[in-house]
Amino acid sequence: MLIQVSVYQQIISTISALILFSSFILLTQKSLFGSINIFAFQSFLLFLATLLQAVILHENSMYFSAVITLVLKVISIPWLLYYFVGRLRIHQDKIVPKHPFLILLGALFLVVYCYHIIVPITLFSSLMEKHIVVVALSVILLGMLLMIVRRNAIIYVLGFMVMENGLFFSALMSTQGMPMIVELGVAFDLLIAVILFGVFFFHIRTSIETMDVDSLNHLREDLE
Amino acid sequence: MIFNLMLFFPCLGIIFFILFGHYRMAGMMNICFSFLTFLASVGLGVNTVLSSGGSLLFWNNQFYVDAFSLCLIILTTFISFTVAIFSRQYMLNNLDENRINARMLQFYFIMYQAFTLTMLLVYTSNNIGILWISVEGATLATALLVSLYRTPESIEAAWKYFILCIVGIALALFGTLCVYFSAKNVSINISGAMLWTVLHQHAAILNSQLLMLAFIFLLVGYGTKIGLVPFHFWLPDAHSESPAPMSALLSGLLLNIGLYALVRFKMLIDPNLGTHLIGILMMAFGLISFLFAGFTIFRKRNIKRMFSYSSIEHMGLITFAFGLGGPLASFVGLFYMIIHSLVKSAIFMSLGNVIQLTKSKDMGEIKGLLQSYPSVGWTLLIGTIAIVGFPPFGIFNSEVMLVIATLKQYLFIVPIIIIGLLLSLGGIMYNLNPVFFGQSTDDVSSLKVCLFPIVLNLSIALYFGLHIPHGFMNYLNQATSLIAGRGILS
Amino acid sequence: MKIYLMEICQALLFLILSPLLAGWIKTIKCVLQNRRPPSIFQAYRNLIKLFLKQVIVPQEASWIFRFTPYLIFSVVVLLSFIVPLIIANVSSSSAYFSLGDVIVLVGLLALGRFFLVLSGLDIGTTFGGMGSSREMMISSLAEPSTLLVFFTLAIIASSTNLSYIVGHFATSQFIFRPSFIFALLALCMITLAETGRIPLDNPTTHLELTMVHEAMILEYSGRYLGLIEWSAQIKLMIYFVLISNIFFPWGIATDLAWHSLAISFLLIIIKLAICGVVLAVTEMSTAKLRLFKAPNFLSLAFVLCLLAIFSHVILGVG
Amino acid sequence: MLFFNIVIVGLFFAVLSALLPFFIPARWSLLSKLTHFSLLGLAGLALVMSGFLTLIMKSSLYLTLSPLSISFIKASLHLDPLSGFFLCLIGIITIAIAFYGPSYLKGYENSKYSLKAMFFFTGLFLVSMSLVVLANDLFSFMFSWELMSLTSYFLVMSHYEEAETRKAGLVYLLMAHLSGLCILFAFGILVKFGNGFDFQSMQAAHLPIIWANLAFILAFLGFGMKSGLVPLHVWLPRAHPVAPSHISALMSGVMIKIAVYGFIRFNFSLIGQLHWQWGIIVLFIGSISAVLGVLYALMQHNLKQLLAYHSVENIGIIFIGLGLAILFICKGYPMLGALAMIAALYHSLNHAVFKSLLFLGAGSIYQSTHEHDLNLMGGLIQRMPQIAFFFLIGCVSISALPPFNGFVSEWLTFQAFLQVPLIRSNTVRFIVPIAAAMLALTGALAAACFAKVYGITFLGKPRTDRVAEACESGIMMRFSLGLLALFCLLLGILPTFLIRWINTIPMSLLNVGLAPNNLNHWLWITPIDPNVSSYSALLVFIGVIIICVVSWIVLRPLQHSFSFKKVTAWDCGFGGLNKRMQYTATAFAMPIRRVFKNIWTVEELKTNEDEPKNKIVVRDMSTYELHVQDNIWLYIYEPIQTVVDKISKLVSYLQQGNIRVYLAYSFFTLLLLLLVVL
Repeated sequence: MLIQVSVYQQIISTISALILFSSFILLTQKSLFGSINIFAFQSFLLFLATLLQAVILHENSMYFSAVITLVLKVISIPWLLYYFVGRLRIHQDKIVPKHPFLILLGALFLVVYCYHIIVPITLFSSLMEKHIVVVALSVILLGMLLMIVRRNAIIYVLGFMVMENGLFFSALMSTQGMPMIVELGVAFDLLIAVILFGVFFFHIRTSIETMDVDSLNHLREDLE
Repeated sequence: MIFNLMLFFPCLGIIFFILFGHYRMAGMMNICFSFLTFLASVGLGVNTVLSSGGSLLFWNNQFYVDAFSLCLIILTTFISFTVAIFSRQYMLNNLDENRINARMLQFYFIMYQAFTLTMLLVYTSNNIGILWISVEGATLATALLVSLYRTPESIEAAWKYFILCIVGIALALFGTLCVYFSAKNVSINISGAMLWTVLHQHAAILNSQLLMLAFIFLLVGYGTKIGLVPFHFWLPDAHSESPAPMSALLSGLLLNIGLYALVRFKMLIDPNLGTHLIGILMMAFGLISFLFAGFTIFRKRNIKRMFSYSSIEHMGLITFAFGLGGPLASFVGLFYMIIHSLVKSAIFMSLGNVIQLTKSKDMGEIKGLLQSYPSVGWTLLIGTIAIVGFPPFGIFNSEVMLVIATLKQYLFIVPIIIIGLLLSLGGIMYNLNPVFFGQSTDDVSSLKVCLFPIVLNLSIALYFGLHIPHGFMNYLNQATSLIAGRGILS
Repeated sequence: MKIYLMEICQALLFLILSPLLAGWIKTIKCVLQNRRPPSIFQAYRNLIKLFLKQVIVPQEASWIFRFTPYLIFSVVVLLSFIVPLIIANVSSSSAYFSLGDVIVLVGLLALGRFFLVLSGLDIGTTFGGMGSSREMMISSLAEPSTLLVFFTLAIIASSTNLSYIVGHFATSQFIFRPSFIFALLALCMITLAETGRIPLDNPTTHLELTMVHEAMILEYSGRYLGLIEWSAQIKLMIYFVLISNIFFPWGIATDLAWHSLAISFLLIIIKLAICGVVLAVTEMSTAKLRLFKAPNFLSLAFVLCLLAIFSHVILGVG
Repeated sequence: MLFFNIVIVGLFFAVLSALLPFFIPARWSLLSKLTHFSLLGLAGLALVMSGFLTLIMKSSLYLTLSPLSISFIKASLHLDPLSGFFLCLIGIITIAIAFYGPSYLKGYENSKYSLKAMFFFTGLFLVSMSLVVLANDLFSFMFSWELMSLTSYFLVMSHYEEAETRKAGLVYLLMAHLSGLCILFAFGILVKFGNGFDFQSMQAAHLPIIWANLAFILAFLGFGMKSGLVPLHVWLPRAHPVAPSHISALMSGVMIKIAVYGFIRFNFSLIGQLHWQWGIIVLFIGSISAVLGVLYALMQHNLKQLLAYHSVENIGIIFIGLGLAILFICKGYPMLGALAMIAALYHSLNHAVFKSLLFLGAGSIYQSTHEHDLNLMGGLIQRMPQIAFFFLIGCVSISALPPFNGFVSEWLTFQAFLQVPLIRSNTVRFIVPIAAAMLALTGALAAACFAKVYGITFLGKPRTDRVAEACESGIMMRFSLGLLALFCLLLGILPTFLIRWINTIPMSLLNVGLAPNNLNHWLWITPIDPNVSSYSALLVFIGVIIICVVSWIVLRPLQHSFSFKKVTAWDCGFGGLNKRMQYTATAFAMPIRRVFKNIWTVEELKTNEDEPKNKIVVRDMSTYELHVQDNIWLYIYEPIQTVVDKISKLVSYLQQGNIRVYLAYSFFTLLLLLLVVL
């Protein structure tokens, strides 16, 4: 039993490390398709983790949740994004971040910071639970950081999705998932959100002819 | 039954508009659906009052209605009803001017009903997860309405609104999960761990550290929705670029849901922590927003932007009131919220009229409204008077009570409030002075505009400023005792 | 009742004696200037002459122009009821009601001046306006000082009734008060200012650069001028009486006995004569100030008044 | 309860006067004017009746208005002698305006200004002022107070198309709101300690000294701002002149007195224990206001602006009285405190009467000449003799000259001053003489100012053609002015009765009044003791008349021919005096301007100065302009404006339109919160 748990722990640890790692890669990824692929990979890791949980806990709803993750995040959303990029004809765009080293350093700091925040909370029984929550929180914040440092609108979907992945991961690991209805609702919202993103891409494309969000700065106060 | 009806009418509306939304009579139908929803919500209110405990549960405990949420439900349905009346004429004018086409109109009505539905779900949901989903849903429903006109500015505004809000709300989900986690950890079964009713029963034994962590995320998340500084940046953009009825809904209703969620969580977490930390956080953010908006209002040229800053300011003050806690302050917060919604939606509707008539949002160009369009000008002027806190409108009463409530606990904050109120008055009147009283231009548009809903909203604000009926007062009292633990009437 | 009768007598004395006082001052000045003086009764003759002359009124004049001389005259006559000339504060058991007190005195003087200024503006000539404007500047600086002088005295005597104040100083034991010196000096300066004397104004000049009082009454003639001149003389006498009776109250009657009244009368004549001499000498020995130096002069008076009141408050003598 | 019913009827009339004109078709504008003003007059009459009855019956009544309860607090009203007195004051002026209004607004039907809006706000203004006086709890008070500010704002904005008016309105609204908030703060402190919103529980509160100080300062700020004390007066000379004259009369005559009422109510009835330092503060600010008010007034040549500055002066005098009252009460001389308070109240009434008279007179002048600028008027006494007469009475009264009413109150104030040496405190003994000197200076300067006003406006030759064609106002307007002038006289020569009635106010507030045996002489005012001071205004008045008549009769037979010859004035041989040779208002005030030159920021603009001296100067080529600026505006208010503008600019820089920056704000706020809170 002890060994079994420890294997489970090892796998989970590995998955969480990989999820964190994929977020890091995303921060400095240069091509759009590459970024989408990395996101799909991260979602796939999430799917694996969910599946593992489901197997361990024998929970039917967890299987369901795993399927949702697979369908939505590993298949549909990357596919949709591919579709958008293709339709918008922006796959050639280079999206090089300005100071990749600084960004990575900041991201690293962020993880340390999350650790610092989570560690004093006494509720988490095991050290591993703590670590996983740290990873989840880091992934959420890294998603946000991704949006802050990158200028391409497509990356915003990825940033948002990475945040969602982090949220799912934390829900999965700390509370064995959310109630079914909530899970469904959240998934539905996500789908709608991605579709809306798509609509916005086309609108932005037609109105400013670029996907650079920094060009969307006409509504400002300092000029008046 | 009546509860189901209340949720059923917007659903029916959505389906109806998907099928027939592109006809001209859709506006009329929109009014009908909103009115039916309003009637149903009133019926629900009566039901709840008549029920023994003052609260009702529906659908296997997934939905829950008490005095607090009921106030906001009726407010929501009422304002969506009055704004629906306004939208009809406004949208038809838009259609006639070829700013939008019939498909966009259809989309507008679908999303209007969807928005109403999500709002109602926010208030009725007993499940913090559903609450989150509905808040997100409300954002999604309105995001594309903001850019209905498809101008570059409106698209930019909608984009910012969309991104900032969904990111914010994603953070709120983490907070929600933390609460859920702490609840599950004290072995509440999985179906109950997200229910308000159950959470409240176990409030005392939840983990405080985790709750505090949760609240920070909730504050940032839902605070974005409220428009607290520094999460507010979407708000002026979205308000200024969206169609007028949309602005009215955003300012009058959408901002409330974030606050509602936050207050609900405060009610849960406060007794657990035993300190006033959450209240102080809310107060701090409220005050910062209040002052920030006060200073910003001065240098505005866009009339809708200016009033959207006024929304930030008032929401800040309401947040402050709830943060202050105690019966009086909580009562004020609730009352203030209601009146602010009424008045602010009226103002945005009148702004819609003004902008349609003068074809400009720039206060340098709109001049002498009282002479060129007396009725439109006076409704806007009265609304402005109400919003800056002059009697006999309800906001005055709220502000007076708020000052008193603040004085009892934090004297040093009162000067800040005074400065802020003065700044907002000065800013708004400084900018609007020429708009109302200046030299009007000669060409007067003969466009038909709708004044009835504005007058209706303002008269209710006026009525509450003069007198609060006994029944309503009892009701507010009940809600206050839910929020603050103690009613205001002894 | 008798006391009120005495007040009427006093008022009559003011009316009768004031031209004489003016004549006396003129005589002294002439003597000092080595000129042959006119008769000491010349002032009476002037008045009679003016009263008999036909009046010439400018076309633009309104009723204010014609009403002002009567008003000014009645104001000073009324004041002569208030100012104790030969009798002060008869200590009887019943309370003594005065028509008014020092504040009323200042107020009534201001009333007269107000109308005089208006009549200066009435015709719409430059001289009139000039005189009025200057008069207002001088008086608005002199009036507060006047009030303050009286306040000092009133505080010392704890009454504002002139008669009571004079009676208080006359009957109480003499105490040398520093505040008195300041007050006396200030009152003398104010007298110069208020009665239009050198160094602030010159009653004999008609030079436009220096005129104040004369500029205002330039358009007056006949009985109007007569009334105004007479009022000015009474006003001068009132100030003299105030100075002499408040600061040198010796000998003033405090009862209605004939002999004390007679002594009082004699003494006041002497005091007035001395005052006249002092005034004449002052006028002889100083030059007229430039108009915009006048505020300095008046602010000195004001400072003196404040000193007076402070020295009383600080030193608390009496 | 009867008195209360009369008040309610009065308020009802006022509400009707606001609403009824809306139901009258636009073409019957005369009817709507008559309806409005007659109802207003009835309302005023009812207010006077109830107020007067309350005053003489010394009654105190309470009324709870449960149907009008604002939220959970029952609105309640009270009617005691203090309220009664101020109701009287409101009523008297309202009656005068009711007579004045219909013909004053003759020119308004065809203008673009909405008369109905003006009527509406006038009616509500009256109601709100009365309610302030009647209010017995925090909510009613604040409610009516703010309503008063709001309605008067709209009245100020009556001529809204002028940029000047709009600026004035804005400044007014802002400062009125600030004053309201300060008052709210002050009342809030009382509520905090009194545990109740009504005045009775506030009275019962025991405030620690520091709180009491705070409450006092705030109340003083609030009420002082509304009443126009320096340096909070800047709204007043802007707002009052731009309103129609009858509104200016209401605002300057009545509204700022309502602030005085508030101050009296707050300090003498609610706050409890007074402190003598407060008295010093009030006295100091009051004196400064009085002197600066009159000095600023002297420099104005817009008639209504000048009058507005005089309101600052008179409010200063009123507050001097109140400051003395506080001093005396704290130092253990409540009777003298009562005297000072009576002086202040008396001056309030006086100021209401003569200031309304003057404003209405200014309105009459404006109606027939369309001028506000003194330098363009002249010679109006020939053209509008009755108005000129009444205006003269107003000028004499406001200059505090006997035997009119302004003098009585100033006399009473001086009497109070002269009792100060009784107080054994060196600070007091130092400050008070200076204050007395300032009051004396104020009186003298006021006389100078009104000599200027009257002399330049009514006397001399007309300076413009429009003024030359002026004609007398309508009979109702003259009647209204005459009524107020009569009041000026009556209050001046029969002060004893009024003092006896006012005496009930300190009796009810402080339980002390003037000694009853000093009130019994109807001919003499002897506030303390006949030996200390006495003044018989009636005798002075009669005396002046008798001597005038006697001298006139006596001098008459001396004349060879009594008729006088009318000739043109001597022009020194330069060939014709003309209107341009007259002294102007600016020239008249010039000596005083030089004397006090540091008080103002004076800007003189002369053109053609370097024209060769020997050349004949073409008449219209050289110009002279003079701008006199209020230093307080320059040195206090403009810096505030700049600072707010700067902060506002800084705040705007936060919002530069870049969404990534916005996200970063949220992000770092979140991190910061996590760091700080956890």
